[in-house]
Amino acid sequence: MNNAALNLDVNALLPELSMVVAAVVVMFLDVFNRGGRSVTRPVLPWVALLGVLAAAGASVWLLGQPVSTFQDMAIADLFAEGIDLVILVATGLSILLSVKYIPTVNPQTGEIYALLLLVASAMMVMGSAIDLIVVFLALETFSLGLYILSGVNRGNALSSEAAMKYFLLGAFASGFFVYGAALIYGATGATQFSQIGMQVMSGQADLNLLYPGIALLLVGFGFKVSLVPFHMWTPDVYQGAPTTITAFMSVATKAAAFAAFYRIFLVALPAQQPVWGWALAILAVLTMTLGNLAALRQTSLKRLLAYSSIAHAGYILIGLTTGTPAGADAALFYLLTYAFMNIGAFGIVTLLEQPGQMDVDISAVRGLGKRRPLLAFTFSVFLFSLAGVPPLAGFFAKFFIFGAAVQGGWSWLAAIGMLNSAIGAYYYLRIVVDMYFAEPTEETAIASKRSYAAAFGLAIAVVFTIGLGIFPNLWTALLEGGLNQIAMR
Amino acid sequence: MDFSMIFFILVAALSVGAAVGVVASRVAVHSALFLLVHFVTLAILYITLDAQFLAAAQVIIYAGGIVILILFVIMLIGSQPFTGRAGYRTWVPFAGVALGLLMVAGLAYAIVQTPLMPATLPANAGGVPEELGMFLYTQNILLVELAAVLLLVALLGALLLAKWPKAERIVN
Amino acid sequence: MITVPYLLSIITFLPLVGAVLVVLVPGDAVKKWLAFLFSLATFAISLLLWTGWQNGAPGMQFVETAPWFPQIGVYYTLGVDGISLFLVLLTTLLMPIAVYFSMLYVKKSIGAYMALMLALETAMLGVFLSLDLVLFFVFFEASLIPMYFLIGEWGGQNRIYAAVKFFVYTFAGSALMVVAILLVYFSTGTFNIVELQFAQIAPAVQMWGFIAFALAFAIKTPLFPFHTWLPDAHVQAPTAGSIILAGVLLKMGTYGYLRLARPIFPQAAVQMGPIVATLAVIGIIYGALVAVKQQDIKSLVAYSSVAHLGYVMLGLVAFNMIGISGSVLQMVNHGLSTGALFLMVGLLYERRHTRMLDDFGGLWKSVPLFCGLFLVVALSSAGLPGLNGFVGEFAIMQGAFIYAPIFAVVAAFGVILAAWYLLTAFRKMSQGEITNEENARGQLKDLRLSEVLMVLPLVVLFFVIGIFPNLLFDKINPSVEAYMAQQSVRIEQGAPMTGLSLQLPDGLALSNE
Amino acid sequence: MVPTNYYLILGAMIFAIGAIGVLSRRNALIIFMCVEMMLNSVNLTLIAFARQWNNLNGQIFVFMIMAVAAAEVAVGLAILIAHVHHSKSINIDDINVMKW
Repeated sequence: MNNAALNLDVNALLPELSMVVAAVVVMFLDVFNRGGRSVTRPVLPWVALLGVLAAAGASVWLLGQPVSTFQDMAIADLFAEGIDLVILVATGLSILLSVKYIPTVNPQTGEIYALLLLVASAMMVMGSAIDLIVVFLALETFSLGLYILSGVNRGNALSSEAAMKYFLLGAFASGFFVYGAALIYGATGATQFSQIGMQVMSGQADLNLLYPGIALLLVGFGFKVSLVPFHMWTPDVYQGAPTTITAFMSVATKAAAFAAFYRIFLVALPAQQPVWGWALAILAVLTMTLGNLAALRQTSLKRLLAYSSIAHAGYILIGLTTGTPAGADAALFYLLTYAFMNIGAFGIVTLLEQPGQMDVDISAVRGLGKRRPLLAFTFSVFLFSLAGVPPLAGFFAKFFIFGAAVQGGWSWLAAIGMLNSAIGAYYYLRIVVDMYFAEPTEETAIASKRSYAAAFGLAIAVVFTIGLGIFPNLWTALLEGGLNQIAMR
Repeated sequence: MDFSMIFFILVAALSVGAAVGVVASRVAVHSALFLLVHFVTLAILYITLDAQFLAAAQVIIYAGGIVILILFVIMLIGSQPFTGRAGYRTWVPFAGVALGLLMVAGLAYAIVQTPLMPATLPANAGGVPEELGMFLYTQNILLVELAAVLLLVALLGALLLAKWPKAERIVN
Repeated sequence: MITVPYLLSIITFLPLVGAVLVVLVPGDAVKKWLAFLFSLATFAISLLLWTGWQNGAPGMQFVETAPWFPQIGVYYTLGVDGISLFLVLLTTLLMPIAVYFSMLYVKKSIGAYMALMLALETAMLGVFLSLDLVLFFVFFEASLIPMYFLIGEWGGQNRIYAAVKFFVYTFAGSALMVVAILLVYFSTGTFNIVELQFAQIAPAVQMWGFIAFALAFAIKTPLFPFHTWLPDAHVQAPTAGSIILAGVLLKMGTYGYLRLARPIFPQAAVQMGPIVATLAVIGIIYGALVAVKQQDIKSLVAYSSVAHLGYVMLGLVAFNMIGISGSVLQMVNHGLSTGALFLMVGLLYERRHTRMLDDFGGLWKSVPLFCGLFLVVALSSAGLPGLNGFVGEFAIMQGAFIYAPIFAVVAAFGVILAAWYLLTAFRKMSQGEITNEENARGQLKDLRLSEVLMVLPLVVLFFVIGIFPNLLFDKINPSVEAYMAQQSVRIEQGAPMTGLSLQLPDGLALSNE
Repeated sequence: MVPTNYYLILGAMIFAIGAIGVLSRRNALIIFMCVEMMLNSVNLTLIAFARQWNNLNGQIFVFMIMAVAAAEVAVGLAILIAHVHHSKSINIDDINVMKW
């Protein structure tokens, strides 16, 4: 047939490919375990990390290249590479935290690291996807991987429960997503974003099918990034999954799903902004407010961070609500800073977890400031940053998001967002209070774990949490100093 | 009313009936058998839509693969009878039904708004595997690659979850 | 004349460098002295601002600027004018005193304490020196973290409650300010505070922006209904924390009002002026009346701060030359007087470990030096003619009288009340017979030389400012004059405000791209 | 020839029946079957649209959904079995779907 269609620009997907290759290498190396003694197992996380670094190198290299596409299915623009870097940061930090932690959860580390890399590569594809089918496949791939990863703690009922619940609700949500995609295809006859956009612009699209399609798409999306009222799985899954996996998915899932939806909304459905803008604004208000209010009452650190991550999804959603490229850039920066501070916070939780325990009670941090001053300091940096206190990265992330909102005429939404961050400050502060001002209890007297790899990861996270707060333009300088990274094709 | 219409209505009725059967059955095995019927009716409808290849795939993958796997799992874990639990909120099923009906009403309303009829009869190209294969393996090669990653993930996952770790076996 | 490049940056960040060094060096004694040296050095360097000052120049001096996040117009810009000069000097002066006091009396983890104090100094100086809205906000919020730890870790019985209340109140207060800052940016295209004084903003935006800014500053100041965090924070804070909190931190609110809320939203500020003035006057009377009833000297001083800052706000709202100049001076005066009061209370507390007035009596007989100094400090705070407090309050009254006589009349009662509660407190403490054994001559030690030296600079300044106020006014007035002139032009030029226009701006989006 | 709308409404009905099943049943296996049914209704919708627009994108999409369903069933049943090992029950309510 038409062989001209086969000009494949593999470069466009180089970072994703490096991840897949790294996953395969990890799987092959894992084979050498079977000889009775585990020969390669200690090396595996570092091999996986090498893959992440290679992919990051490829992403950075692609930043300097002109925008290229892979058969109108995937695109390598600055936005896609930015999302790639966010996901790679999340993956890299999670691997560092996992080095000591994951073997205590499940000895089959080879499969786990390979899965983690494959999941990350699928997420990266999601950031570059410009076709509904690609989005769906990538979404399903990383979702399946995450269902499994949240259940790898075979000895723990909470973990298998989390996997079960996540799987059923995730598959349910996928149904909504794919039905929405089908209706959009029905309305326009196309699955590529740019063609959908052209059909909609030219008025040929059937709006009676398009609007329900957008609504169903939003439901599926809401489940994936845990927007209220589609969030009920989040606390249970975040609590039940192994903590480093929770850390990974709290950031990377959001990055991937938000990236895909920015593209769908900005490229395929820009004309409908007045319709979905309002729907998203209402969702954002609900998500921020309920997430923060629910977090106030939590006593488990992991559940608290889960509700806090729901609230943060609400803040990021504000960027999408505006429907402007500036909003997309702000969200990209938010996701990057969120990767450092949130994975950092979960990283502390992994160090505080007692063997066999999958969670940390909030009272366990009492007096941490006296027993482990450095750990407590690190944790406070992450918490203050999550609260959005300057001069930490979290402040500028919020500043840009709300800036995009004000610029787009959504000042009231920004105001609600800021008030919410004040509520958030209260529960983050509660942990800091316990760490520094409360006397140590017997529970805290038990020594926390020590891991050089995790310490290294946390150090990186802290440096960037502070560094991006003082020099936020480091990031935009990497993206060639310009804003509006999303390519309109 | 021509023959194709009557045929469609009959198959559709059977399909909906089977779907209700899946939801309403008390025992999981019955649900699985209803599901089998449902899948087959859909395959028939695919043929009426000129998607012969997908109809075959439907029978092979869904009816032949998925339902069998489900039945296998039911046999493995045993079909347990319904056990009531204290604290179960009885409004939940009703809320679910109400929500579902609301959804179907809304969707049907939206769908009925514009009558859709294919302008030209398709040249019966879509159903032929050759056309589909060419389209898939030239312009949609990325999808194939992604599907490969998807299946690799599923494989790894099944491996990870099915293999009971040695250390654990000792504990249990 | 010595000219130092990057003088303002050096002044701002020298304490932060000190904070890092204090954490790194070993040994408590070394940490203490290092912290003291750094705060003293900062003070010494800040004196270069005085010597290098161009008298009569109204604009910003020693300006430095560097791109910080130029893509969205955020610059690192520092500068100082007559309005901020004395607040900077006040900060750098009070800090060594507070640090020295802490050297003598703070026992618990001194290194962390000193590092936080120095970090706090950087944040406060940054607030007074920054000429970029974003930079201002970063410093404004950053000051919360060290203060929060200072109260929460080294405070009194109820310290955790007070620390959290302090943090959440002020954080929530400034939450809306972020949105207002963005609104300002997208309607003017600049974050530069000097440029913003000339920018025109649509009336509807002005109203929202003013409310958001004024709310943040009203909580910080604190203005009457937003003051409830202050007594808690003051009573619980360690002495040095109280000195800094009252002396400098509260000024960030009034300074912010003067530097930002008033000039950026002139019409809205004029319209809302009577409301703010009313709150200020209520604060004056309420603060004084509550102070009269206090048993705890520290909480008495805390409520007196509510009253005193009411005067400052009143002078700012009056918005005439004399009112604003008086307010600027009064900010400095309040910092000196109240700082000194907290210092005296702290010295007494370290001796007796109580602050209840009933526990004292007849102290004049046992510790005359302390009582003499305390009397001078109290009189300065009460506004006795010849001392510093009088000059500022008098100027503010004049300004308020021009604005609306009723405010001046009511506020004048506050002066009488201030004299009443301060002198009552003094009488209960020092006069009469010694009723409590522990206050006896042999039991209670009078001030040592080092302690007198701590208070002395402040007392000297009371007299200097009280007798030669023009030393300060000479530098304050040109800036205030220019500020006034340029503001009145703007109010005339701007679109008329018709009623309370509180609808959201529509055509705001993308107006500057 | 049957109009496309008829297929679409049939698809919507099956989708809703599946959703009702997910929300109201408590047996994890039956919920899983309902999810599969929902995916199938989407397949029907897509094929109908593919005929309507006379292009193959819809059919490719269906093919991919089938691949996903196959992968999902493998993973899902593995998770289910792992869960049953722990809880000895497949009542969905044991894992509290509606819990906040």
